Amino acid sequence: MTQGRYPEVTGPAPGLRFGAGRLARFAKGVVWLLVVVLVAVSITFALSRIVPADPARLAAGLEAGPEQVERVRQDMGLDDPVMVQYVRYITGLVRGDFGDSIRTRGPILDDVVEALPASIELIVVSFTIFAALGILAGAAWAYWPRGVHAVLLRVVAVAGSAVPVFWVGLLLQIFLAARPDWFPLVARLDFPVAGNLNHEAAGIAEVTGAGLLDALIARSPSAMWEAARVLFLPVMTIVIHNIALTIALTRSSLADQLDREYVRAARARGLSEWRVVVVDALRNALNPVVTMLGLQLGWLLGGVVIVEVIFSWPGIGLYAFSSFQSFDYNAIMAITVLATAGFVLVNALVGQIYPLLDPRIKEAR
Amino acid sequence: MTVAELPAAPEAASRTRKAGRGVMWWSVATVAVLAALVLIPGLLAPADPYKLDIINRFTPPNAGNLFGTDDSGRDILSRVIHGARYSIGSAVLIITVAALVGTIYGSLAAWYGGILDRLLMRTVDVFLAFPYLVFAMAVAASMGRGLTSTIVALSLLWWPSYARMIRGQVKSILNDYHIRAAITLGARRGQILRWHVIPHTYNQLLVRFTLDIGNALVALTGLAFLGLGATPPLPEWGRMVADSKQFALLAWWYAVFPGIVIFVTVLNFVLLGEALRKRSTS
Amino acid sequence: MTSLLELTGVDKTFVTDRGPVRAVRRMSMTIGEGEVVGLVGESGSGKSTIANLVLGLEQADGGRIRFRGRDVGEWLDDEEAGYRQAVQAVFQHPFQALDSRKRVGWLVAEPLVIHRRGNSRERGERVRELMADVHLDPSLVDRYPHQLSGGQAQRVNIARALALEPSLLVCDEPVSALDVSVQAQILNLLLEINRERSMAMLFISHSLPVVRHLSDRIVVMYAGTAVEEGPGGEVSDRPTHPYTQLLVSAASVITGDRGPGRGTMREAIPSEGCRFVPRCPVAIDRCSAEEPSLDELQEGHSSRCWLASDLSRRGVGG
Amino acid sequence: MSLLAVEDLTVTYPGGRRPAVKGVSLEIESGRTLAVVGESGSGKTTLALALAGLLDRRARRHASRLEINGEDLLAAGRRRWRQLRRTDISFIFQSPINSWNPTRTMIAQVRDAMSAAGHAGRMPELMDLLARVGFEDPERRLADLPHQLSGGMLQRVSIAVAVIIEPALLIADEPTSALDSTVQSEILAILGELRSEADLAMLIISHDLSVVARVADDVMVLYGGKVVEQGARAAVLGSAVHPYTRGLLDSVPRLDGDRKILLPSMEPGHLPASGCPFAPRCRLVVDDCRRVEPDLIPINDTLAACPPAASSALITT
Repeated sequence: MTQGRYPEVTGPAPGLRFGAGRLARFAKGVVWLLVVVLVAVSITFALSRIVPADPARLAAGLEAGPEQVERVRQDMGLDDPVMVQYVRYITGLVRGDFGDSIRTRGPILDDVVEALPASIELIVVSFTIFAALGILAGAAWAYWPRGVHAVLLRVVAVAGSAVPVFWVGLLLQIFLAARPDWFPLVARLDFPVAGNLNHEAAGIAEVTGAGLLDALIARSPSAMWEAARVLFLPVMTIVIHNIALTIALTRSSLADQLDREYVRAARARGLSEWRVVVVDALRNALNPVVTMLGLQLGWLLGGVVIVEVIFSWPGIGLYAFSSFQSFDYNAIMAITVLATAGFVLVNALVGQIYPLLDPRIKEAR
Repeated sequence: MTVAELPAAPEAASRTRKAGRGVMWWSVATVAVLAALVLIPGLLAPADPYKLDIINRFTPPNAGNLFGTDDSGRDILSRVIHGARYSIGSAVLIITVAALVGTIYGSLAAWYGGILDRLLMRTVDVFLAFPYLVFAMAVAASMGRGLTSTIVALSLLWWPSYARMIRGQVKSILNDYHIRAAITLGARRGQILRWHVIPHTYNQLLVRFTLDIGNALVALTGLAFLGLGATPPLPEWGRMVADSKQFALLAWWYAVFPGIVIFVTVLNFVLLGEALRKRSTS
Repeated sequence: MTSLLELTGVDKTFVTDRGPVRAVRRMSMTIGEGEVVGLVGESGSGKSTIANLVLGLEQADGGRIRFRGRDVGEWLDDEEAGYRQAVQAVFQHPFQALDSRKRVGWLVAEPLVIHRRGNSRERGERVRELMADVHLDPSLVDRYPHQLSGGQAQRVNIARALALEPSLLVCDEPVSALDVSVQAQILNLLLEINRERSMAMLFISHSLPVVRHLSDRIVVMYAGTAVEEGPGGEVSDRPTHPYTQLLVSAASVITGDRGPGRGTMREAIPSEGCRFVPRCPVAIDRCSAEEPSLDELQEGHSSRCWLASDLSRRGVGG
Repeated sequence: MSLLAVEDLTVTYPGGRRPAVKGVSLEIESGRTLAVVGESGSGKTTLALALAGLLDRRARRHASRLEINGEDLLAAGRRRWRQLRRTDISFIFQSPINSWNPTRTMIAQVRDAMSAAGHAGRMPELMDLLARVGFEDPERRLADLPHQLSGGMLQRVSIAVAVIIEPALLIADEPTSALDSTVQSEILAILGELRSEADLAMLIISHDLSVVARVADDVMVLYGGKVVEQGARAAVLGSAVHPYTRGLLDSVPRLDGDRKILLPSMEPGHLPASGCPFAPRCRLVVDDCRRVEPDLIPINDTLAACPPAASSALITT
């Protein structure tokens, strides 16, 4: 029989090679990260060179004459052949140099480092809340499939995924911050500064730039309260939108596991419900949930833009948005590269969790 | 041997099936209404969506303007009706392109397997690794703002997920016993693909397609909210909500009504998708 | 008897994530025209791999498989349709072998369409004929597979296999997924087919009584190769290989005999010498050192055991 | 006194056209084995689960008597049943690979089971028992995941874990049907040995008459949720009168039977909504069978639910 007569149908899958080991897998992951980032850089670079707006024109300012613009163009190296610019950009990247921002006129890396803590705080807090709550609620729904809570959870699961995140943010603003002013409308208005909490007003020192963390370090309950209040609406916006998938997936996955024979067998051996449901079934059910959470965390790196814009949250998303508004192509490229790298890294980390949940998986992708 | 001894609970099943059918008919009816909005907005809208009337700006909802008026005094209801064409139309376009490209790509990878498969799927992985919103911003920034560039950006980013889904499906179908049976009967490649593989992908594809129209709508309006997408005065839904942002405290209806319409539309596609999924698995 | 199918020294190794597994080792056997050969062995003995090799679903790594004197691989490359018409199969899982989205009538007609037999009216006629042949109610043509019982589904599979009037039918565990009362019906049907059409069969099963009931000759497989081969009655009444003897005693009859006691449970298969040594009650030193060959004891009855002639004299449980 | 006594047990699943188990009564004494024979759809697994309190939450159970060790369990709650499963009732499932969590090591799961039963300190004893039933090097092999062990080895662990708590009742649902025939007979031999040592009552469920022949003292044949025949092993296997039992016995190919003849086989059929469940497939069927559900009556040496068989038995004897 010749090769390729039929599609690959029969026999066990060609084996994964043995002895590859941790190191080889790590190396493979690094290579993969580099490849993806390189592709992302190349595509965004190519795109940035067909931008209709002239970066030099923008950089020079509206009042600049043609000569001035030309000088700026030369300064920025924009008159070199595209390949030269590309190589220069890549070598810059390797040294950790993302170039200068046209808008803020400083090195982009500095801007990013300044904006990052606020975003990380927002993402970490929201992610922890919706992952934990979602898994809990989904598990409860799977275990007790009937009742008022089941109806409620179904509504949350279906509606949550259908509601546009920017609209949720706006509604929360209108109905929780504006009318009864329970929460601050926007984080703070004196952008750009690092941090999401007005540290000065809260009377604490700025250490990390993430308000909640700084308040914790300063051991100031009032500052913590203030930081939590600032966080509340944006976090809620992200949670409402993202929790739906977690609930739905946890529920269907756990319901599937609870139907398996080993669950019944464990009960037959007299194991307590807690052991059967949580130690055995829920652990097995978490596998697809973890995959999805990994993807969601990755998407959040980009998806946080909208929330930050709504609440003027001084993070990387708002920075990206402002850069985009002013055609600051260097900044946009830098953010694309960083977000892509972040996404790949997050998923590589998620890959490390699989073997813990299911030791049958040796080779994690 | 006697594995399936526990009978399913037919009564409960039939109850949920009936409820499922109710949801399905409701969704189908709503889709028909939406289709009408897309096709003949002019006949349905009470007013001209572009007509400025500065004197009557920010009129709260009343008998004449059910959804109120916006910052230029335009009738929000009429704008919403006319906007369906741009919002839903674009979402359908994006997903159709993505599904078509992805299906062909994924089937090729699964069918040929080996190095080609690995190469094709690695490319897909690269695409899936891009954070979509940031990437769409980059694309839109370079192609210039406007609905077209957003549609292009989202299509570019959406097809890989179809490629991956179809590849996984085709792969698993090819491992099914009925494919072996067809091979031993002497069926040729084309026949196997046509008779025994492709029809098995329809159900999931349809479910995914329906759900994704909703997802695309959310993505599209999200981008429009950031100023990526339809340019004024086009009455695209996301754009309307975006425009309302600065007047949120002044005219709540400006943000609320277009938002509700987006929400209901997306919800409807989600429900329809879920109903289709249930039907295909029962 | 002229030989229809001939396997000589066939090898097949699978690469798995736990290293290579030799599923079939230097396996030889023949099937004559119109003959039913039963292939019996436990799971993992390689018996289903033999079926897949004969059906061209897998490629052998070594040895030859010839059908009507011609190499099967060659035949499949040059003229696949011809080979497919001559060799058909019935698989273990009656439902999984049927495309769930097609109706019974379509499924039975499929082979006729593939091989362009007749026009659509003639095919309709033929489908009714075939369904009658396998005792299926003609009103079932419009059913989907999930609306059938296990026995009916397996009849549909058999009807499909018969449509092309093959000269060899490969049956891979065709009754092991069925209830006892249904199993008898399917066995009877296969027996009828063999008688009325003198169709040769390779009948694969893990159950010695089932194989014995249907087969002219029995081949016993252990760890990828044949360990005993002979006429059906001979092998089951006077087994000469210790493994066959174990199978015979395990298949204890219903009349109330309590069957054998338990042996030691060793499952490892050594890589040299006789593969059965760890489970063998009579193994001697030579067995671990040197693998016996499949030697003929009497006309048509061979055994792969150094002690075969002693064991055949002593009989079961000796 | 019987260890297990059940009267008129009926189990219904919501929406089922007919009960999965209907009006089953049985008794088992310590040291004896009752085999329940039935094919798919006969309700045998439901019966087994009902006796261990393991039924699905949606299932409805009715009985006029349900006693284990003299204790009335009709009103026992989930807590009591769990307690019983820790001390008095053990259960062995059909598929060895499916009865263990695929992602946890065997030793962890075995420890869970032992400490649930309050025997955490008896691990060494369990290892000895495992070695005795032919499980080589248990300390090392139990560190593996379930899929790394063979079906025969997994089933040995299941049996050892089931037996070591010294239960009064052991329920085995098709304990060997997923195994190869040679392994099957070894497992059956182990079960038989341990049962007689521990003097426990055993309920074994199978579709395979050769399994029944080997281990049972009494046999009960289930069809469509109803007992159609019951009696001592020799009587049921030797001189069964119910057409279904006869059909089952005849349709099994035997090593000592004739070769290449048609086996006597039963008509295919479905379960009717009323009357005798076997009526559509029966060769003795008369009009009454389709209307009235027959009760068990003594015919020859067994109890059988078949009036026509009774009359024909009278004629032949």
